[in-house]
Amino acid sequence: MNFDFDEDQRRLQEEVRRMLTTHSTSAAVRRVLEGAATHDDGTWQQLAKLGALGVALPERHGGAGMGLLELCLIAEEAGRALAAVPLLSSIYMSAEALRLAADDAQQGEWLPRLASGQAIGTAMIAQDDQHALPGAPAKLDGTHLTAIFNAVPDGMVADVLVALAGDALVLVELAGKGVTRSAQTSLDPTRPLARIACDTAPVAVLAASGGAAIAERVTDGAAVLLAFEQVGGAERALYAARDFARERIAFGRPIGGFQAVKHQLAEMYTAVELARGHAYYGAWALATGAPELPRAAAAARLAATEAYTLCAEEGLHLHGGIGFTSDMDCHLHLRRARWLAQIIGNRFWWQERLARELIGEDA
Amino acid sequence: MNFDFDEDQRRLQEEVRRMLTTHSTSAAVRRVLEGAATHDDGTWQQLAKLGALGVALPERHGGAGMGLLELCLIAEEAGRALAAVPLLSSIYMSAEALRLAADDAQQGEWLPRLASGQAIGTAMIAQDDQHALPGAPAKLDGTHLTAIFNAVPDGMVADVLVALAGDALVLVELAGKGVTRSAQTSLDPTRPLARIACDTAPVAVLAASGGAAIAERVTDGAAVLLAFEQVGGAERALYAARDFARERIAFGRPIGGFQAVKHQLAEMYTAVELARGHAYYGAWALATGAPELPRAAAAARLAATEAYTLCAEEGLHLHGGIGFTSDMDCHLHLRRARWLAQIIGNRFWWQERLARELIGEDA
Amino acid sequence: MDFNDTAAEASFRNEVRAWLAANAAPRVGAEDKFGDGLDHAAYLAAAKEWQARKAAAGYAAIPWPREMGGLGGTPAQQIIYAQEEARFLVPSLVFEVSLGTALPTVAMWGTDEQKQRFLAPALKGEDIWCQMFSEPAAGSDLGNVRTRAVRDGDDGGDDWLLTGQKVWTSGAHFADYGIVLARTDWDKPKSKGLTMFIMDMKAPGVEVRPIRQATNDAHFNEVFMNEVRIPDTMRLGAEDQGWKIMIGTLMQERFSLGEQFGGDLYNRLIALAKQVRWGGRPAIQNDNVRAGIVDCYLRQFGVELIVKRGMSAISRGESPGPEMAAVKLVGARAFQTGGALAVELGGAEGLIAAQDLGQQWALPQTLWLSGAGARIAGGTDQIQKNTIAERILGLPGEIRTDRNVPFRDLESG
Amino acid sequence: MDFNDTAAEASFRNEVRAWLAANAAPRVGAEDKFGDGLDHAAYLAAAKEWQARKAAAGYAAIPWPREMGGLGGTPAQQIIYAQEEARFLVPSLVFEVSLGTALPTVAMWGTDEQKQRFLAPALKGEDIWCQMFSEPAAGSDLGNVRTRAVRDGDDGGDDWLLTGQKVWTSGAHFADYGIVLARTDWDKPKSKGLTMFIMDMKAPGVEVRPIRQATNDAHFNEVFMNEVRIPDTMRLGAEDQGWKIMIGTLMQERFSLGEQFGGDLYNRLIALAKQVRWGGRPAIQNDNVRAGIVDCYLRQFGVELIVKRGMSAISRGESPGPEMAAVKLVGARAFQTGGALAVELGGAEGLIAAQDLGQQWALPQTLWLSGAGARIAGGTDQIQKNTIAERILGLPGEIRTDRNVPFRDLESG
Repeated sequence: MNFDFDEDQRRLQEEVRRMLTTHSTSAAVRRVLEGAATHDDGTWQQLAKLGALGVALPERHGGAGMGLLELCLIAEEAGRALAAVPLLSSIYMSAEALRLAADDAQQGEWLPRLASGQAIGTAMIAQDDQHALPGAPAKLDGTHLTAIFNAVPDGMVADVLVALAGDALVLVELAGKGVTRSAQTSLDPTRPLARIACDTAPVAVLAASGGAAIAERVTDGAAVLLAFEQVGGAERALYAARDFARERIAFGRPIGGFQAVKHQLAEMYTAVELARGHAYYGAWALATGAPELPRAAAAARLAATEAYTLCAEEGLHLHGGIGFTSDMDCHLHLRRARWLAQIIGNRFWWQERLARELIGEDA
Repeated sequence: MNFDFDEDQRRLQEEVRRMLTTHSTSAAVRRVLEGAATHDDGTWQQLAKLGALGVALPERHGGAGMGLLELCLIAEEAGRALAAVPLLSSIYMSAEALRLAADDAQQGEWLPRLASGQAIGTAMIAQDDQHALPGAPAKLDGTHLTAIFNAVPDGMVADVLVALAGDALVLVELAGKGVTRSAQTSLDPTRPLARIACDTAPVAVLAASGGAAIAERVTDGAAVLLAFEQVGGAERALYAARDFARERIAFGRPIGGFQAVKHQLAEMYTAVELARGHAYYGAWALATGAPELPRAAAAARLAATEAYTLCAEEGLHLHGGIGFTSDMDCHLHLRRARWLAQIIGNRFWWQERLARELIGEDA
Repeated sequence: MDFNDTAAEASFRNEVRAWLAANAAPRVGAEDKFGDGLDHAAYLAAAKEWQARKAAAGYAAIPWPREMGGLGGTPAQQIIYAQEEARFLVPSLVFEVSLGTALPTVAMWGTDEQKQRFLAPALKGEDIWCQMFSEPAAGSDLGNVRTRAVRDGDDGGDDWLLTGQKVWTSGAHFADYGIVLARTDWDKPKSKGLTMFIMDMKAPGVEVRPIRQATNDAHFNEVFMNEVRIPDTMRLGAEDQGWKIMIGTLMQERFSLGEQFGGDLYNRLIALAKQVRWGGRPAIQNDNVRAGIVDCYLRQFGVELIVKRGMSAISRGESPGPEMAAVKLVGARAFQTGGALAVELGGAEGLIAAQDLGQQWALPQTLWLSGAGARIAGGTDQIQKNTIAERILGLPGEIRTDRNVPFRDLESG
Repeated sequence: MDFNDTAAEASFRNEVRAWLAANAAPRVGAEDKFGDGLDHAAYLAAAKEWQARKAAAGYAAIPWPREMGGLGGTPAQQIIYAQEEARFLVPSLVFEVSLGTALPTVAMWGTDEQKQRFLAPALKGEDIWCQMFSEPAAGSDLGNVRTRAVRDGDDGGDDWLLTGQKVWTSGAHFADYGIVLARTDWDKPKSKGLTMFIMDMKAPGVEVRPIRQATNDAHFNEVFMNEVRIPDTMRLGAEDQGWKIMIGTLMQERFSLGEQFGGDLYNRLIALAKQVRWGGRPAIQNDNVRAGIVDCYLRQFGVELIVKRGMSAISRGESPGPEMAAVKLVGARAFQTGGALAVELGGAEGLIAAQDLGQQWALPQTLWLSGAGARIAGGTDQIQKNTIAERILGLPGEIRTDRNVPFRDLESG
């Protein structure tokens, strides 16, 4: 039994972390926050250069042929760096859907471009079915799709969209005919959203049937990968607050010496460790294709959502007034934690999924 | 606007508190805990003597003719004193049901005996319908009742039982024909439970119809009165922990000087104040017959359950190891808090009741 | 016990209601706000005009004696007025600090000359006031004030020169005057050696810079003072009395803060949960959502009930005490929790900002983010809990290493 | 990353499983316990017999060298053995302290003579050990030890006389020996001047009294010592080294504690929630119940996952550190919360004790009450959080007023 990543994996993680420290700076993230860019393309290209985008993709399609464990560690670092990049949409969701559903020619057409960062993908295949806006369920007519999608992550910058229509998985080129899109202001502007309407838009069919099962598998994988992003972000927020508490003086001593502050930080640490345990278990289930994946993925997502929410909220609070200024990064965590918590279905949806798994009920 | 009890009411409360301090001692409560008695009869007779049992009952039936506000304050003191007496079963439930449903003759027969403490009543009229054991719903055949009731509070010592059968409210003399009963060990032995089986037992019909509405009103009233018991108990547990924290020395100073202890006590205080606010509002709604009673009662019960649970659990914890010994009263609060939280339906039932009220749905 | 007005209260309420109906438009929709579409200057002018009208009717400072421009009313009447005004569309926030804390402080500690000069114009809305206590190094540790006030000239002239920086000053960019706390004696311990002044916000050497908050709003300011000249006649209270004056002001503030923490966010949650669909069914059918709504109600209405008990104490002539710390603690957390729940309801689509999702989402989204600020402004959760533990429960204060040390010797940070 | 055994681990597991199958009955029902119906003496005898059998097979102390009675195995093998043993009905708890902490301490600090004399008989189950650190005034403040050990005679004889009181001693009523911490020098500060001894629990002057817990159980004892004579050869480690030895012992304990905090209470909750009916429907259909089950799973299985990461560290030859404090913090709270939820499921009928409600309620009801104790034993929540804050996060320790003061001058309490 060895419930940890190996040394090669840790070295790769270190390398990604170093790169992100250099490139995914607060200034780079804030360019996206302020609306000056759809994403942090500098960091994105660096990730591509390191082979991080294609780390889990086959070598023959431009990937590194390593695996999903490595992608988990890259996700953790991206989360830690608050990277404003389309990893979820382009890699965890669309590249994975293509890898699992598409034929070799389709993979050959798109995976090299996604792995190299030349193209960006997004996907609307999560099963949460939670709607605040009126939409139109995806309808496939042969090779033409009609649908209205809201809150599509990176929808304005994406080149292709993978969608689930009934039991079919299809790929839409977003520059093509019948597609109109408009930005939807995001509560985390560093992770933008869009409305995409397809009106009998031509599609490539990736899987005419069995698409729902693949979508479910991809969504579970995304839940694990997002959990790593959340763990990375949570840990960053935790240690930022810890560092602040060691330096900030009140009543003649560092506030980190006050037990209320110490214990709050201890609770945050504990939440992160719990989340890390579930995330690792999810990574194992994902990488080995274990039948435990649905429950492990849901648990990873729930524990990580709890940890990041706690660390973002309480990390900001421990900074006091300055933590609520725009200049500090605390609110970036608050926004990102919320975004990550809801983007493929909120905690209530994942809680119900985990409950069904534990109880042994069918959906 | 005057959102507080008046001076006469406070004087009565003081008097009851003084009496309970003398009579409802830890030793008296523990006699019941150890099974040496079904209830603390000394305290019960003292409450009768002070007129506390009949405080809300009409003077012509042996009551004091005051009101439910006074009964709320007596309940608070009983809760504070951990009194091992059948207030809920005999007064809040059966006397109130008789007062609201019975004709004058029936009231004249029973209320003086309940008010004087000569007889004890109990009731199975709450609507929670939560069952861990197989029972048999009450079936009325003219003037004969067939039913199996579980977890009847004070069921072994009670002389009469008020039951709801369909829409009828009936009164069963428990020493009579067709009634068998057996004790059910209680998680709070100071508040005992029993199984009562009625096999075509003769009953007096209090209300042939409209009983369900009266039962609902009585249960709401009981929720408010229990909330006062809970607030009293919670406050006692809070201040016991506070006193301990001021005296217990660790690391060279009173543990009450450590911020973790201070802040935990502050959270307990806050929960009690919140509960007190809702309890007062419930008392007002109960005493004035306001249409807000259902929502006010449910809110009072929920907030008080939260406060007493917190104060009992964390109050014990702040005592450290000694708090977990049988000799200390901490576990009496833990047991009582749990008992009060569930006896007329658990927090999930009351939460749903409040939700329906807030949302404006029918049951 | 009676939640309803007494006869006298009811009659005052009717009076107020009639006056308001004659002078302002009633609030119709929950999202209605005064001054939509007005620019900052126009809003300010409207606020001043409204304040003048209130003052003329005697509602500017109800409990104050008539000779000071008040109505000689009761605190309960003040509360009734506030409740009724909330049903109308009137400009708010501009005079909150002026009337809530700054002027009562001047009224309490000012010389006759100061009161004469400042109270009436401020009540009439001619002047706006702000208050400057916090500093970059003086947040929770309120006494850690480094703004220095020195007598002009070695012989101790009649003027003071103030130099330093204040933060979190609400309304500083449009205020005419402010009360400002400065250190006048560095050889005394932290909370001694402080003195309060009245500062002309337009005086040379005063520079106001907005603070951009996490919400992108800029309600607060930094105020930089560079040798701002203040005549000794503008000293408020005695030298070294600054700490005591500030504590009094903050106690004033606490009760008025309490009232901000109620609300009916739970009704917003209900409306949104009925509209949002999970798996084709309204989210309101989910028991977890119902639990969240109930929790929000218990906290928000519970806070109102605690405040109502405080009002009863006021009615009896008592003053509500540190128990208002519990109100702030619960109320601010309820904003953050309830706001977050509302945002969560929408799932992924709930991440779309109200401007693109619908105006019914605006308030909850604001509360989600600003709730984090509400938990800090006016004292963090930790400070509230300290207050409860020490002032109500009688537990020992923190061990202090900075108490009896001359301020100039304290470790800086 | 691999949750499964390596080939070597799998083969060891098979070996163990075969041996257990040949020597013990498998556990069938979740409520099955070894020794139902045995009285205390018979249970003790059975436990000693089982321990002797384990020792003969080499499983009594797997990582110890063969010459000390162990198997020369790995820590991972120790864990595998424990996992497998849990599937069988064997006596437990009797040797927990002996093997878990007392003997490893003797093995670490004892003289050759002490090791020779004590280790082998204890491994074989002939002797049972207990450990005596806590005192009435030394709970969280472990160093506040008042039990005194004085040399017999003014000339500093070869014996010690111990006088004082210990509390929370598990198994003291049936233990043969114990390690006991006593103050030998009152002129040194609190955590200095302490010395560890091996005490014969049957020696004159030792009196053991059971402590009745809130649950009515009496697993723990008070131990009173009245001039108990202990030869200097039974001193464990050097004089004044007692604090260091105790800390080492407690670190040992921490990891073994970790394993107790997993479990599958969530499965119990599921079974009960399927059975209980709310409004005629199984309670499991309520989303709040489902949320509680999920929460219990996240915590209990999460704790197991943290422990598994600790095991991986052990496999790599590292020793798991203070992060086990998080395990204790989360695990003990999960007992209390999950137990309470189970009790709640039954509504009013859930208040009936398991003896009258059904045996499936026994474990959750026990956890509800004993969870309060679990949060205290082995260090309160506050102590765990201090450990995490100081030892992992590097935050400053509490301000201590008792650190450099001779113990005899400290305020008593």
